[in-house]
Amino acid sequence: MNITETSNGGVAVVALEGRLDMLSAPEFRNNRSIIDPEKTVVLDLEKLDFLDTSGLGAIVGASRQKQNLACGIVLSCMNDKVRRVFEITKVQTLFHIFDDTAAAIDFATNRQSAST
Amino acid sequence: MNITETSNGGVAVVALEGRLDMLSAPEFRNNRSIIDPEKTVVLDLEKLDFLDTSGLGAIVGASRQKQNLACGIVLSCMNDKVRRVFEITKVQTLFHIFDDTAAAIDFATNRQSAST
Amino acid sequence: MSSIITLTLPGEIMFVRFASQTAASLARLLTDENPPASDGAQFVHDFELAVSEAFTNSVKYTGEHDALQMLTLTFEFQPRQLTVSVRDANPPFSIDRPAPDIEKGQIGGWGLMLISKVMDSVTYRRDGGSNILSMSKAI
Amino acid sequence: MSSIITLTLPGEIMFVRFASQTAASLARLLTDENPPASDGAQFVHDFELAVSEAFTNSVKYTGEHDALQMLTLTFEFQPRQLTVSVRDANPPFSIDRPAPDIEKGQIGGWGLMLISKVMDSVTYRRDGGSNILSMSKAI
Ligand SMILES: Nc1ncnc2c1ncn2[C@@H]1O[C@H](COP(=O)(O)OP(=O)(O)O)[C@@H](O)[C@H]1O
Ligand SMILES: Nc1ncnc2c1ncn2[C@@H]1O[C@H](COP(=O)(O)OP(=O)(O)O)[C@@H](O)[C@H]1O
Repeated sequence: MNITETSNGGVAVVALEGRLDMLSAPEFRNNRSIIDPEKTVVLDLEKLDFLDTSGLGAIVGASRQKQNLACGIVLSCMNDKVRRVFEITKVQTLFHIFDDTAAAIDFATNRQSAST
Repeated sequence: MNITETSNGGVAVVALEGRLDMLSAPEFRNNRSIIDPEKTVVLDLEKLDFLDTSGLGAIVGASRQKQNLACGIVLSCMNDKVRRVFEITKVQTLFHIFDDTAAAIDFATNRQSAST
Repeated sequence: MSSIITLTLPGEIMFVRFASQTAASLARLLTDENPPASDGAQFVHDFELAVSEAFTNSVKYTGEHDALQMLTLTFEFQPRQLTVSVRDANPPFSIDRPAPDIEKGQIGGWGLMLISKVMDSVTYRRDGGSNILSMSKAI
Repeated sequence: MSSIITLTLPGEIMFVRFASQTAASLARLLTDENPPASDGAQFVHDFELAVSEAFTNSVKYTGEHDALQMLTLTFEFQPRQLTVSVRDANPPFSIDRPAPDIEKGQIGGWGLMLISKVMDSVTYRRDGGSNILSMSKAI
Protein backbone atom coordinates (compact mmCIF):
# COMPACT_ATOMS: atom_id res chain seq x y z
CA MET A 1 0.00 0.00 0.00
CA ASN A 2 1.10 3.55 -0.74
CA ILE A 3 0.11 6.36 1.64
CA THR A 4 0.35 9.91 0.35
CA GLU A 5 -0.16 12.75 2.78
CA THR A 6 -0.85 16.39 2.00
CA SER A 7 -1.71 19.11 4.41
CA ASN A 8 -4.63 21.44 3.77
CA GLY A 9 -4.84 24.12 6.42
CA GLY A 10 -5.32 22.21 9.64
CA VAL A 11 -6.67 19.16 7.83
CA ALA A 12 -4.49 16.29 6.61
CA VAL A 13 -5.51 14.59 3.38
CA VAL A 14 -4.34 10.97 3.52
CA ALA A 15 -4.68 9.12 0.21
CA LEU A 16 -4.49 5.31 0.19
CA GLU A 17 -3.37 3.40 -2.87
CA GLY A 18 -3.29 -0.38 -3.26
CA ARG A 19 -4.57 -2.84 -0.68
CA LEU A 20 -5.62 -2.26 2.91
CA ASP A 21 -5.79 -5.64 4.63
CA MET A 22 -4.22 -7.32 7.64
CA LEU A 23 -0.80 -7.02 6.01
CA SER A 24 -0.88 -3.27 5.51
CA ALA A 25 -3.10 -2.32 8.46
CA PRO A 26 -0.12 -1.64 10.80
CA GLU A 27 1.40 0.82 8.34
CA PHE A 28 -1.93 2.62 8.12
CA ARG A 29 -2.42 2.69 11.89
CA ASN A 30 1.06 4.10 12.46
CA ASN A 31 0.75 6.90 9.97
CA ARG A 32 1.60 10.20 11.65
CA SER A 33 -1.72 11.95 10.93
CA ILE A 34 -3.83 8.85 11.55
CA ILE A 35 -2.28 8.24 14.95
CA ASP A 36 -2.44 11.87 16.12
CA PRO A 37 -5.68 12.25 18.17
CA GLU A 38 -5.88 15.97 17.48
CA LYS A 39 -5.46 15.77 13.72
CA THR A 40 -8.54 15.86 11.51
CA VAL A 41 -8.04 13.59 8.50
CA VAL A 42 -9.73 13.35 5.12
CA LEU A 43 -9.15 9.79 3.94
CA ASP A 44 -9.09 9.68 0.14
CA LEU A 45 -10.05 6.15 -0.94
CA GLU A 46 -10.16 6.64 -4.70
CA LYS A 47 -7.13 4.48 -5.47
CA LEU A 48 -7.72 1.88 -2.80
CA ASP A 49 -8.06 -1.28 -4.95
CA PHE A 50 -8.91 -3.67 -2.19
CA LEU A 51 -10.29 -3.41 1.33
CA ASP A 52 -11.30 -6.26 3.59
CA THR A 53 -12.66 -6.22 7.14
CA SER A 54 -9.14 -6.16 8.63
CA GLY A 55 -8.58 -2.91 6.77
CA LEU A 56 -12.04 -1.68 7.70
CA GLY A 57 -11.33 -2.43 11.36
CA ALA A 58 -8.16 -0.37 11.13
CA ILE A 59 -10.11 2.62 9.78
CA VAL A 60 -12.80 2.34 12.45
CA GLY A 61 -10.20 1.84 15.17
CA ALA A 62 -8.30 4.91 14.05
CA SER A 63 -11.41 7.10 14.06
CA ARG A 64 -12.14 6.03 17.67
CA GLN A 65 -8.76 7.37 18.72
CA LYS A 66 -9.63 10.81 17.48
CA GLN A 67 -10.57 13.55 19.91
CA ASN A 68 -13.34 14.56 17.59
CA LEU A 69 -15.13 11.21 17.39
CA ALA A 70 -17.76 12.28 14.89
CA CYS A 71 -15.47 13.73 12.29
CA GLY A 72 -11.88 13.07 13.17
CA ILE A 73 -11.76 10.96 10.03
CA VAL A 74 -13.88 11.95 7.04
CA LEU A 75 -14.02 9.73 3.95
CA SER A 76 -13.91 10.69 0.29
CA CYS A 77 -13.98 9.15 -3.20
CA MET A 78 -14.99 5.59 -2.39
CA ASN A 79 -14.89 3.34 -5.42
CA ASP A 80 -17.42 0.52 -5.88
CA LYS A 81 -15.29 -2.21 -4.29
CA VAL A 82 -14.63 -0.20 -1.17
CA ARG A 83 -18.21 1.01 -0.95
CA ARG A 84 -19.46 -2.58 -1.05
CA VAL A 85 -17.52 -3.43 2.12
CA PHE A 86 -18.68 -0.29 3.95
CA GLU A 87 -22.29 -0.91 2.96
CA ILE A 88 -22.56 -4.60 3.81
CA THR A 89 -21.06 -4.06 7.25
CA LYS A 90 -23.10 -0.85 7.75
CA VAL A 91 -19.88 0.90 8.81
CA GLN A 92 -20.83 3.71 6.43
CA THR A 93 -23.23 4.91 9.12
CA LEU A 94 -20.25 5.75 11.35
CA PHE A 95 -18.65 8.21 8.94
CA HIS A 96 -19.24 11.36 7.00
CA ILE A 97 -18.66 10.36 3.36
CA PHE A 98 -18.11 12.67 0.39
CA ASP A 99 -17.86 12.03 -3.33
CA ASP A 100 -15.03 14.45 -3.79
CA THR A 101 -12.08 15.41 -1.68
CA ALA A 102 -12.61 19.16 -1.91
CA ALA A 103 -16.06 18.89 -0.31
CA ALA A 104 -14.65 16.61 2.37
CA ILE A 105 -11.92 19.14 3.16
CA ASP A 106 -14.46 21.98 3.39
CA PHE A 107 -16.60 19.98 5.75
CA ALA A 108 -13.68 18.90 7.92
CA THR A 109 -12.30 22.45 8.08
CA ASN A 110 -15.65 23.87 9.20
CA ARG A 111 -16.19 21.20 11.81
CA GLN A 112 -12.71 21.67 13.12
CA SER A 113 -13.02 25.42 13.55
CA ALA A 114 -16.51 24.99 15.09
CA SER A 115 -15.06 22.73 17.78
CA THR A 116 -12.21 25.01 18.75
CA MET B 1 -5.99 -12.53 -26.63
CA ASN B 2 -7.48 -9.76 -28.75
CA ILE B 3 -6.70 -9.62 -32.45
CA THR B 4 -7.41 -6.35 -34.26
CA GLU B 5 -7.09 -6.27 -38.01
CA THR B 6 -6.86 -3.21 -40.23
CA SER B 7 -6.19 -3.17 -43.93
CA ASN B 8 -3.61 -0.83 -45.38
CA GLY B 9 -3.58 -1.05 -49.15
CA GLY B 10 -2.73 -4.67 -49.88
CA VAL B 11 -1.12 -5.13 -46.47
CA ALA B 12 -3.00 -6.34 -43.41
CA VAL B 13 -1.97 -4.92 -40.05
CA VAL B 14 -2.72 -7.52 -37.37
CA ALA B 15 -2.32 -6.22 -33.83
CA LEU B 16 -2.10 -8.71 -30.96
CA GLU B 17 -3.15 -7.77 -27.43
CA GLY B 18 -2.80 -9.95 -24.35
CA ARG B 19 -1.15 -13.34 -24.28
CA LEU B 20 0.01 -15.55 -27.15
CA ASP B 21 0.66 -19.03 -25.75
CA MET B 22 -0.57 -22.56 -26.41
CA LEU B 23 -4.07 -21.50 -25.37
CA SER B 24 -4.44 -18.67 -27.86
CA ALA B 25 -2.19 -20.04 -30.64
CA PRO B 26 -5.11 -21.68 -32.53
CA GLU B 27 -7.02 -18.40 -32.67
CA PHE B 28 -3.94 -16.68 -34.05
CA ARG B 29 -3.27 -19.39 -36.62
CA ASN B 30 -6.85 -19.31 -37.87
CA ASN B 31 -7.00 -15.57 -38.32
CA ARG B 32 -8.10 -14.77 -41.87
CA SER B 33 -5.06 -12.72 -42.85
CA ILE B 34 -2.57 -14.97 -41.06
CA ILE B 35 -3.88 -18.08 -42.78
CA ASP B 36 -4.08 -16.57 -46.29
CA PRO B 37 -0.81 -17.50 -48.09
CA GLU B 38 -1.06 -14.53 -50.41
CA LYS B 39 -1.65 -11.91 -47.75
CA THR B 40 1.28 -9.85 -46.53
CA VAL B 41 0.90 -9.13 -42.82
CA VAL B 42 2.43 -6.57 -40.50
CA LEU B 43 2.21 -8.06 -37.01
CA ASP B 44 1.98 -5.29 -34.41
CA LEU B 45 3.28 -6.69 -31.11
CA GLU B 46 3.15 -3.55 -29.00
CA LYS B 47 0.33 -4.70 -26.74
CA LEU B 48 1.35 -8.34 -26.56
CA ASP B 49 1.92 -8.75 -22.81
CA PHE B 50 3.18 -12.28 -22.88
CA LEU B 51 4.69 -14.59 -25.48
CA ASP B 52 6.14 -18.04 -24.88
CA THR B 53 7.65 -20.53 -27.33
CA SER B 54 4.23 -22.00 -28.18
CA GLY B 55 3.23 -18.54 -29.37
CA LEU B 56 6.57 -18.06 -31.06
CA GLY B 57 6.13 -21.37 -32.88
CA ALA B 58 2.74 -20.21 -34.10
CA ILE B 59 4.25 -17.02 -35.56
CA VAL B 60 7.10 -18.91 -37.24
CA GLY B 61 4.73 -21.57 -38.54
CA ALA B 62 2.42 -18.94 -40.00
CA SER B 63 5.26 -17.15 -41.79
CA ARG B 64 6.29 -20.46 -43.40
CA GLN B 65 2.84 -20.78 -44.95
CA LYS B 66 3.24 -17.49 -46.74
CA GLN B 67 3.99 -17.45 -50.45
CA ASN B 68 6.51 -14.72 -49.81
CA LEU B 69 8.66 -16.57 -47.28
CA ALA B 70 11.04 -13.70 -46.57
CA CYS B 71 8.46 -11.07 -45.80
CA GLY B 72 5.00 -12.59 -45.71
CA ILE B 73 4.97 -11.60 -42.04
CA VAL B 74 6.81 -8.45 -40.92
CA LEU B 75 7.05 -7.58 -37.23
CA SER B 76 6.64 -4.21 -35.52
CA CYS B 77 6.73 -2.61 -32.07
CA MET B 78 8.16 -5.43 -29.98
CA ASN B 79 8.17 -4.62 -26.29
CA ASP B 80 10.96 -5.84 -24.00
CA LYS B 81 9.24 -9.04 -22.90
CA VAL B 82 8.52 -10.16 -26.45
CA ARG B 83 11.95 -9.12 -27.69
CA ARG B 84 13.59 -11.26 -25.01
CA VAL B 85 11.92 -14.41 -26.34
CA PHE B 86 12.80 -13.60 -29.96
CA GLU B 87 16.41 -12.87 -29.03
CA ILE B 88 17.13 -15.88 -26.85
CA THR B 89 15.76 -18.26 -29.45
CA LYS B 90 17.44 -16.32 -32.29
CA VAL B 91 14.10 -16.32 -34.10
CA GLN B 92 14.63 -12.60 -34.68
CA THR B 93 17.00 -13.57 -37.52
CA LEU B 94 14.06 -15.02 -39.46
CA PHE B 95 12.06 -11.78 -39.60
CA HIS B 96 12.20 -8.20 -40.71
CA ILE B 97 11.56 -6.23 -37.55
CA PHE B 98 10.59 -2.54 -37.27
CA ASP B 99 10.25 -0.21 -34.33
CA ASP B 100 7.14 1.41 -35.72
CA THR B 101 4.22 0.12 -37.66
CA ALA B 102 4.30 2.81 -40.34
CA ALA B 103 7.84 1.83 -41.35
CA ALA B 104 6.84 -1.84 -41.37
CA ILE B 105 3.87 -1.07 -43.64
CA ASP B 106 6.09 0.89 -46.05
CA PHE B 107 8.57 -1.94 -46.22
CA ALA B 108 5.90 -4.60 -46.70
CA THR B 109 4.12 -2.57 -49.37
CA ASN B 110 7.34 -2.10 -51.36
CA ARG B 111 8.32 -5.73 -51.13
CA GLN B 112 4.87 -6.80 -52.15
CA SER B 113 4.75 -4.62 -55.25
CA ALA B 114 8.32 -5.68 -56.15
CA SER B 115 7.26 -9.32 -56.16
CA THR B 116 4.17 -8.88 -58.37
CA MET C 1 -17.47 -31.61 -15.33
CA SER C 2 -15.51 -30.08 -12.52
CA SER C 3 -11.79 -29.57 -11.87
CA ILE C 4 -10.16 -29.60 -8.46
CA ILE C 5 -7.24 -27.31 -7.74
CA THR C 6 -5.41 -27.49 -4.43
CA LEU C 7 -3.12 -24.90 -2.91
CA THR C 8 -1.15 -25.63 0.24
CA LEU C 9 0.75 -22.78 1.84
CA PRO C 10 2.05 -21.55 5.18
CA GLY C 11 -0.48 -19.85 7.46
CA GLU C 12 1.51 -16.63 7.48
CA ILE C 13 -0.06 -13.27 6.90
CA MET C 14 2.57 -12.45 4.27
CA PHE C 15 0.74 -14.88 1.95
CA VAL C 16 -2.76 -13.41 2.40
CA ARG C 17 -2.60 -11.48 -0.86
CA PHE C 18 -1.08 -14.34 -2.75
CA ALA C 19 -3.94 -16.55 -1.56
CA SER C 20 -6.68 -14.10 -2.42
CA GLN C 21 -5.13 -13.12 -5.74
CA THR C 22 -4.85 -16.79 -6.66
CA ALA C 23 -8.56 -17.07 -5.94
CA ALA C 24 -9.18 -13.99 -8.07
CA SER C 25 -7.20 -15.52 -10.97
CA LEU C 26 -9.40 -18.59 -10.94
CA ALA C 27 -12.54 -16.50 -10.70
CA ARG C 28 -11.34 -14.46 -13.67
CA LEU C 29 -10.61 -17.63 -15.65
CA LEU C 30 -14.15 -18.82 -14.93
CA THR C 31 -15.70 -15.56 -16.08
CA ASP C 32 -13.51 -15.55 -19.20
CA GLU C 33 -14.60 -19.06 -20.09
CA ASN C 34 -18.25 -18.48 -19.20
CA PRO C 35 -19.12 -14.83 -19.44
CA PRO C 36 -21.60 -14.16 -16.64
CA ALA C 37 -25.00 -12.64 -17.13
CA SER C 38 -24.29 -10.09 -14.43
CA ASP C 39 -21.15 -8.27 -13.37
CA GLY C 40 -17.98 -10.33 -13.90
CA ALA C 41 -15.73 -7.88 -12.08
CA GLN C 42 -17.91 -8.06 -9.00
CA PHE C 43 -17.87 -11.86 -9.08
CA VAL C 44 -14.07 -11.80 -9.10
CA HIS C 45 -13.86 -9.17 -6.36
CA ASP C 46 -16.33 -10.95 -4.08
CA PHE C 47 -14.45 -14.19 -4.43
CA GLU C 48 -11.14 -12.51 -3.71
CA LEU C 49 -12.65 -10.78 -0.67
CA ALA C 50 -14.08 -14.00 0.79
CA VAL C 51 -10.72 -15.74 0.50
CA SER C 52 -8.92 -12.79 2.05
CA GLU C 53 -11.29 -12.91 5.04
CA ALA C 54 -11.08 -16.68 5.50
CA PHE C 55 -7.30 -16.80 5.11
CA THR C 56 -6.86 -13.95 7.58
CA ASN C 57 -9.04 -15.72 10.14
CA SER C 58 -7.11 -18.96 9.74
CA VAL C 59 -3.91 -17.06 10.48
CA LYS C 60 -5.39 -15.00 13.34
CA TYR C 61 -7.15 -17.71 15.32
CA THR C 62 -4.58 -20.48 15.49
CA GLY C 63 -5.05 -20.86 19.24
CA GLU C 64 -2.30 -20.32 21.73
CA HIS C 65 -0.55 -23.67 21.49
CA ASP C 66 -0.19 -23.72 17.73
CA ALA C 67 3.06 -23.17 15.91
CA LEU C 68 3.01 -22.16 12.27
CA GLN C 69 0.63 -24.37 10.34
CA MET C 70 0.08 -25.14 6.67
CA LEU C 71 -3.29 -24.12 5.28
CA THR C 72 -5.02 -25.88 2.41
CA LEU C 73 -7.24 -24.10 -0.09
CA THR C 74 -9.24 -26.36 -2.37
CA PHE C 75 -10.98 -24.87 -5.39
CA GLU C 76 -13.71 -26.67 -7.25
CA PHE C 77 -13.90 -25.19 -10.69
CA GLN C 78 -17.25 -25.83 -12.39
CA PRO C 79 -18.69 -24.32 -15.54
CA ARG C 80 -20.91 -21.90 -13.69
CA GLN C 81 -19.75 -22.07 -10.10
CA LEU C 82 -16.58 -21.73 -8.11
CA THR C 83 -16.19 -23.18 -4.64
CA VAL C 84 -13.29 -22.67 -2.29
CA SER C 85 -12.68 -24.55 0.94
CA VAL C 86 -10.18 -23.33 3.51
CA ARG C 87 -8.82 -25.95 5.87
CA ASP C 88 -6.97 -25.10 9.07
CA ALA C 89 -6.15 -26.91 12.32
CA ASN C 90 -7.52 -24.15 14.59
CA PRO C 91 -9.95 -24.60 17.48
CA PRO C 92 -13.50 -25.19 16.24
CA PHE C 93 -15.79 -22.22 15.67
CA SER C 94 -19.35 -21.54 14.57
CA ILE C 95 -20.56 -19.64 11.54
CA ASP C 96 -24.05 -19.24 13.04
CA ARG C 97 -23.36 -16.12 15.00
CA PRO C 98 -25.49 -12.99 15.10
CA ALA C 99 -24.29 -10.21 12.82
CA PRO C 100 -22.65 -7.45 14.85
CA ASP C 101 -25.10 -4.62 15.43
CA ILE C 102 -23.42 -1.36 14.70
CA GLU C 103 -26.31 0.64 16.14
CA LYS C 104 -25.61 -1.00 19.48
CA GLY C 105 -22.01 0.03 19.15
CA GLN C 106 -20.75 -3.47 18.31
CA ILE C 107 -17.57 -3.05 16.35
CA GLY C 108 -15.71 -5.86 14.57
CA GLY C 109 -16.78 -9.45 13.93
CA TRP C 110 -17.47 -8.56 10.30
CA GLY C 111 -15.46 -11.26 8.55
CA LEU C 112 -17.89 -14.18 8.56
CA MET C 113 -20.79 -11.80 7.99
CA LEU C 114 -19.16 -10.33 4.91
CA ILE C 115 -18.35 -13.80 3.56
CA SER C 116 -21.97 -14.89 3.94
CA LYS C 117 -23.18 -11.75 2.16
CA VAL C 118 -20.87 -11.90 -0.86
CA MET C 119 -21.00 -15.67 -1.41
CA ASP C 120 -24.03 -17.76 -2.38
CA SER C 121 -23.48 -20.49 0.16
CA VAL C 122 -21.18 -21.01 3.11
CA THR C 123 -20.81 -24.22 5.09
CA TYR C 124 -18.63 -25.19 8.02
CA ARG C 125 -17.60 -28.61 9.15
CA ARG C 126 -15.11 -30.08 11.58
CA ASP C 127 -13.06 -32.91 10.09
CA GLY C 128 -10.74 -34.69 12.52
CA GLY C 129 -8.73 -31.87 14.02
CA SER C 130 -9.50 -29.44 11.19
CA ASN C 131 -11.97 -26.69 10.37
CA ILE C 132 -13.22 -26.67 6.79
CA LEU C 133 -14.98 -23.52 5.70
CA SER C 134 -16.53 -23.93 2.21
CA MET C 135 -17.75 -21.00 0.19
CA SER C 136 -19.50 -21.17 -3.19
CA LYS C 137 -20.52 -18.56 -5.71
CA ALA C 138 -22.30 -19.02 -9.03
CA ILE C 139 -21.86 -16.72 -11.99
CA MET D 1 14.09 -19.68 6.30
CA SER D 2 12.13 -21.04 3.38
CA SER D 3 8.42 -21.58 2.76
CA ILE D 4 6.97 -24.35 0.64
CA ILE D 5 3.85 -23.70 -1.43
CA THR D 6 2.21 -26.51 -3.37
CA LEU D 7 -0.27 -26.21 -6.21
CA THR D 8 -1.98 -29.27 -7.64
CA LEU D 9 -4.09 -28.82 -10.74
CA PRO D 10 -5.35 -30.69 -13.81
CA GLY D 11 -2.92 -30.99 -16.71
CA GLU D 12 -5.25 -29.12 -19.04
CA ILE D 13 -4.06 -26.33 -21.25
CA MET D 14 -6.90 -24.12 -20.01
CA PHE D 15 -4.94 -23.76 -16.75
CA VAL D 16 -1.62 -22.75 -18.31
CA ARG D 17 -2.14 -19.06 -17.59
CA PHE D 18 -3.43 -19.66 -14.12
CA ALA D 19 -0.28 -21.70 -13.39
CA SER D 20 2.12 -19.15 -14.81
CA GLN D 21 0.31 -16.19 -13.28
CA THR D 22 0.38 -17.92 -9.90
CA ALA D 23 4.13 -18.24 -10.34
CA ALA D 24 4.30 -14.56 -11.29
CA SER D 25 2.35 -13.60 -8.13
CA LEU D 26 4.88 -15.39 -5.95
CA ALA D 27 7.78 -13.86 -7.84
CA ARG D 28 6.20 -10.44 -7.35
CA LEU D 29 5.74 -11.09 -3.64
CA LEU D 30 9.42 -12.02 -3.39
CA THR D 31 10.54 -8.87 -5.16
CA ASP D 32 8.20 -6.77 -3.00
CA GLU D 33 9.64 -8.27 0.17
CA ASN D 34 13.23 -8.18 -1.03
CA PRO D 35 13.68 -5.51 -3.68
CA PRO D 36 16.21 -6.90 -6.15
CA ALA D 37 19.40 -5.14 -7.14
CA SER D 38 18.55 -5.63 -10.80
CA ASP D 39 15.28 -5.55 -12.70
CA GLY D 40 12.35 -6.85 -10.65
CA ALA D 41 9.93 -6.84 -13.57
CA GLN D 42 12.26 -9.06 -15.57
CA PHE D 43 12.63 -11.47 -12.67
CA VAL D 44 8.86 -11.82 -12.51
CA HIS D 45 8.50 -12.19 -16.27
CA ASP D 46 11.26 -14.79 -16.56
CA PHE D 47 9.75 -16.85 -13.79
CA GLU D 48 6.30 -16.65 -15.37
CA LEU D 49 7.77 -17.64 -18.74
CA ALA D 50 9.61 -20.68 -17.37
CA VAL D 51 6.45 -21.98 -15.71
CA SER D 52 4.40 -21.41 -18.86
CA GLU D 53 6.94 -23.48 -20.85
CA ALA D 54 7.17 -26.28 -18.31
CA PHE D 55 3.41 -26.50 -17.77
CA THR D 56 2.77 -26.54 -21.53
CA ASN D 57 5.26 -29.39 -21.99
CA SER D 58 3.69 -31.39 -19.20
CA VAL D 59 0.34 -31.06 -20.95
CA LYS D 60 1.73 -31.72 -24.46
CA TYR D 61 3.88 -34.77 -23.82
CA THR D 62 1.61 -36.98 -21.74
CA GLY D 63 2.30 -40.00 -23.94
CA GLU D 64 -0.38 -41.82 -25.85
CA HIS D 65 -1.72 -43.98 -23.08
CA ASP D 66 -2.26 -41.25 -20.52
CA ALA D 67 -5.61 -39.88 -19.60
CA LEU D 68 -5.87 -36.48 -17.97
CA GLN D 69 -3.36 -36.21 -15.15
CA MET D 70 -2.91 -33.91 -12.21
CA LEU D 71 0.25 -31.82 -12.21
CA THR D 72 2.00 -30.62 -9.08
CA LEU D 73 3.89 -27.36 -8.88
CA THR D 74 6.00 -26.89 -5.77
CA PHE D 75 7.41 -23.48 -4.98
CA GLU D 76 10.23 -22.96 -2.54
CA PHE D 77 10.10 -19.38 -1.39
CA GLN D 78 13.40 -18.15 0.04
CA PRO D 79 14.51 -14.63 0.91
CA ARG D 80 16.54 -14.21 -2.24
CA GLN D 81 15.60 -17.16 -4.43
CA LEU D 82 12.50 -18.76 -5.84
CA THR D 83 12.45 -22.38 -7.01
CA VAL D 84 9.62 -24.11 -8.80
CA SER D 85 9.38 -27.83 -9.48
CA VAL D 86 6.89 -29.23 -11.97
CA ARG D 87 5.95 -32.87 -11.51
CA ASP D 88 4.17 -34.91 -14.16
CA ALA D 89 3.73 -38.63 -14.91
CA ASN D 90 4.91 -38.37 -18.52
CA PRO D 91 7.52 -40.58 -20.21
CA PRO D 92 11.05 -39.63 -19.15
CA PHE D 93 12.97 -37.02 -21.12
CA SER D 94 16.34 -35.36 -21.09
CA ILE D 95 17.20 -31.71 -20.55
CA ASP D 96 20.70 -32.21 -22.03
CA ARG D 97 19.79 -31.69 -25.62
CA PRO D 98 21.53 -29.49 -28.15
CA ALA D 99 19.92 -26.11 -28.66
CA PRO D 100 18.07 -26.01 -31.99
CA ASP D 101 20.22 -24.35 -34.63
CA ILE D 102 18.14 -21.84 -36.50
CA GLU D 103 20.85 -21.32 -39.11
CA LYS D 104 20.50 -24.97 -40.07
CA GLY D 105 16.79 -24.43 -40.41
CA GLN D 106 15.88 -26.20 -37.18
CA ILE D 107 12.58 -24.81 -36.01
CA GLY D 108 10.99 -25.54 -32.63
CA GLY D 109 12.43 -27.26 -29.59
CA TRP D 110 12.85 -23.90 -27.90
CA GLY D 111 11.07 -24.57 -24.62
CA LEU D 112 13.81 -26.21 -22.54
CA MET D 113 16.40 -23.92 -24.09
CA LEU D 114 14.47 -20.83 -23.10
CA ILE D 115 13.98 -22.17 -19.57
CA SER D 116 17.71 -22.76 -19.18
CA LYS D 117 18.47 -19.25 -20.41
CA VAL D 118 16.03 -17.33 -18.20
CA MET D 119 16.56 -19.37 -15.02
CA ASP D 120 19.74 -19.67 -12.96
CA SER D 121 19.63 -23.41 -12.55
CA VAL D 122 17.54 -26.23 -14.00
CA THR D 123 17.63 -29.83 -12.87
CA TYR D 124 15.72 -32.91 -13.96
CA ARG D 125 15.12 -36.09 -12.09
CA ARG D 126 12.94 -39.13 -12.47
CA ASP D 127 11.15 -40.12 -9.28
CA GLY D 128 9.14 -43.34 -9.42
CA GLY D 129 6.91 -42.85 -12.42
CA SER D 130 7.27 -39.06 -12.42
CA ASN D 131 9.39 -36.39 -14.06
CA ILE D 132 10.45 -33.54 -11.79
CA LEU D 133 11.80 -30.47 -13.51
CA SER D 134 13.21 -27.96 -10.99
CA MET D 135 13.99 -24.39 -11.90
CA SER D 136 15.57 -21.76 -9.64
CA LYS D 137 16.17 -18.08 -9.97
CA ALA D 138 17.81 -15.69 -7.54
CA ILE D 139 16.99 -12.02 -7.27
N1 LIG E 1 -10.47 -20.01 10.86
C1 LIG E 1 -10.90 -19.80 12.13
N2 LIG E 1 -10.37 -20.51 13.15
C2 LIG E 1 -10.79 -20.34 14.43
N3 LIG E 1 -11.74 -19.46 14.78
C3 LIG E 1 -12.31 -18.73 13.81
C4 LIG E 1 -11.92 -18.86 12.45
N4 LIG E 1 -12.68 -17.99 11.72
C5 LIG E 1 -13.48 -17.36 12.59
N5 LIG E 1 -13.28 -17.79 13.85
C6 LIG E 1 -14.00 -17.34 15.07
O1 LIG E 1 -15.18 -16.68 14.67
C7 LIG E 1 -15.18 -15.32 15.17
C8 LIG E 1 -15.80 -14.37 14.15
O2 LIG E 1 -14.94 -14.16 13.06
P1 LIG E 1 -15.15 -12.92 12.10
O3 LIG E 1 -16.59 -12.83 11.75
O4 LIG E 1 -14.20 -13.07 10.97
O5 LIG E 1 -14.81 -11.64 12.97
P2 LIG E 1 -13.52 -11.18 13.74
O6 LIG E 1 -12.35 -11.89 13.15
O7 LIG E 1 -13.49 -9.71 13.57
O8 LIG E 1 -13.77 -11.60 15.17
C9 LIG E 1 -13.75 -15.00 15.49
O9 LIG E 1 -13.64 -14.05 16.52
C10 LIG E 1 -13.20 -16.37 15.90
O10 LIG E 1 -13.48 -16.62 17.25
N1 LIG F 1 7.18 -32.56 -19.37
C1 LIG F 1 7.66 -33.34 -20.37
N2 LIG F 1 7.26 -34.61 -20.48
C2 LIG F 1 7.72 -35.41 -21.45
N3 LIG F 1 8.58 -35.00 -22.40
C3 LIG F 1 9.02 -33.73 -22.36
C4 LIG F 1 8.57 -32.84 -21.34
N4 LIG F 1 9.18 -31.64 -21.53
C5 LIG F 1 9.96 -31.80 -22.62
N5 LIG F 1 9.87 -33.05 -23.13
C6 LIG F 1 10.60 -33.60 -24.30
O1 LIG F 1 11.67 -32.71 -24.60
C7 LIG F 1 11.54 -32.22 -25.93
C8 LIG F 1 12.00 -30.79 -26.02
O2 LIG F 1 11.08 -29.91 -25.39
P1 LIG F 1 11.10 -28.36 -25.71
O3 LIG F 1 12.48 -27.89 -25.60
O4 LIG F 1 10.11 -27.70 -24.81
O5 LIG F 1 10.65 -28.19 -27.21
P2 LIG F 1 9.36 -28.65 -28.01
O6 LIG F 1 8.23 -28.79 -27.02
O7 LIG F 1 9.15 -27.56 -28.98
O8 LIG F 1 9.74 -29.99 -28.66
C9 LIG F 1 10.09 -32.41 -26.31
O9 LIG F 1 9.94 -32.57 -27.69
C10 LIG F 1 9.74 -33.67 -25.53
O10 LIG F 1 10.08 -34.82 -26.24
